[in-house]
Amino acid sequence: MRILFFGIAKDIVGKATVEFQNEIQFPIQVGALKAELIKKFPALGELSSLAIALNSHYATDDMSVSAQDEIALIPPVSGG
Amino acid sequence: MRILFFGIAKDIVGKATVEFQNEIQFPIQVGALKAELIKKFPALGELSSLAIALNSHYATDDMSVSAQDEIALIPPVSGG
Amino acid sequence: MDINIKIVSEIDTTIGYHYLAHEESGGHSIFIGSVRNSTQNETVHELFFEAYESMALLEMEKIAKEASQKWNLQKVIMHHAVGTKKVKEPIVLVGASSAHREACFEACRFLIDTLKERVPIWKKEFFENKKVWVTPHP
Amino acid sequence: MDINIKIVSEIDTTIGYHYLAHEESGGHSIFIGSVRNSTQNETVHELFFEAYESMALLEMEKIAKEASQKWNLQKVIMHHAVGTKKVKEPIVLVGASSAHREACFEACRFLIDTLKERVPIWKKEFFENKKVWVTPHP
Repeated sequence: MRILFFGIAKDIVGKATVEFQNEIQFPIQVGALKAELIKKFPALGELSSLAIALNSHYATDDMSVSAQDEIALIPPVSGG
Repeated sequence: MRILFFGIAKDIVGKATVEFQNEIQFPIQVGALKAELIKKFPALGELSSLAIALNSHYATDDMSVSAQDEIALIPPVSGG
Repeated sequence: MDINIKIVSEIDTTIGYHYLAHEESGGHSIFIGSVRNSTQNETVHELFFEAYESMALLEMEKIAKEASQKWNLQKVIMHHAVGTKKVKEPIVLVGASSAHREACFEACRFLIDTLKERVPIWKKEFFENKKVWVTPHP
Repeated sequence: MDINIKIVSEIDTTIGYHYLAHEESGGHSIFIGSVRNSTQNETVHELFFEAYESMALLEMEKIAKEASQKWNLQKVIMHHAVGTKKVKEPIVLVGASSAHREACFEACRFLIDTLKERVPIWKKEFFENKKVWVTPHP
């Protein structure tokens, strides 16, 4: 499955979209997915906040992610 | 001397400008002038507020008005 | 600080940002007041505004200067219309620009609140069967 | 309530009142944010904005609806720019209209405050010798 990265998270990961094949087992809870991503890219863990968007909505840690969902990593926002 | 009237004060007095010749003795204090005008046009006394402008600035009751000053009667404002 | 103050027959609602923009300003707060179709449940057809113009301009200038003493502002705009205004027509436009948004929001609110308290402009409301000068009670 | 939400390459700063006007509205509060020439005493050359567009539009819609539950509003507008923006160029325009001014002022402030907290848009600052993603600390 594909994860979208934006802003500083894109710089940390080095690209806007990463395909995860066998590294992550789906379904997975949002909290566990975040932990996996931080393990893989430790600099993500240093951000003041890190949220996951599930199909364009903020997700809570206990939500379940399937391989068909659109997932995005949301570093601290700074619009406006 | 001439006094300018606006809004509801103009309706009460019946015109926008009134010339006062011998009815009012100058110099006069603002408070006394207001009292004279209310005596002449009692409906002015029923307004929720009544201010005097002396040369386009709000005047306090203890200021002195001479016959050369531009005087305006300011009923409750309602701009905006 | 730059101040732009006018009594006009037609408010141009499009110019607020153009006037307020400044290289040190990140925030611009604009308030526009207009004629609405009712007041206290009565249908309003139109409003008529009369100003003691020389004094209204001076008083708006005092208010703009007071705002610039209270907040760090780059620019202030205050325009008020006179004459007959129909429903949806703009009556007043005020605004302020500042580095951060707190100051411009607070200043903009102060500008319109204080204008309504002090600037010598009077509004007559035209209803179906009557017309009255608005004389707010304190 | 009518809501007008857009992600655009250029903010049109002139349309706020035109969109917000409504026959029941007497008050219209508009906020425009723009690029200023410095941040924390460093000279800023330009900003770059990136959005997660599908989500940003949904999140702005949620914020507009929350505002309409908190206050009695006729219309809400929220436009945000993406791409490169130079000093004095507008970045964001939000606004609300209501019968009386209290509601539109409070709603407008809520719109911009909440947009900055939640809408997935990211800003990169370009200084003389470096460029950094702005990552606000809580």
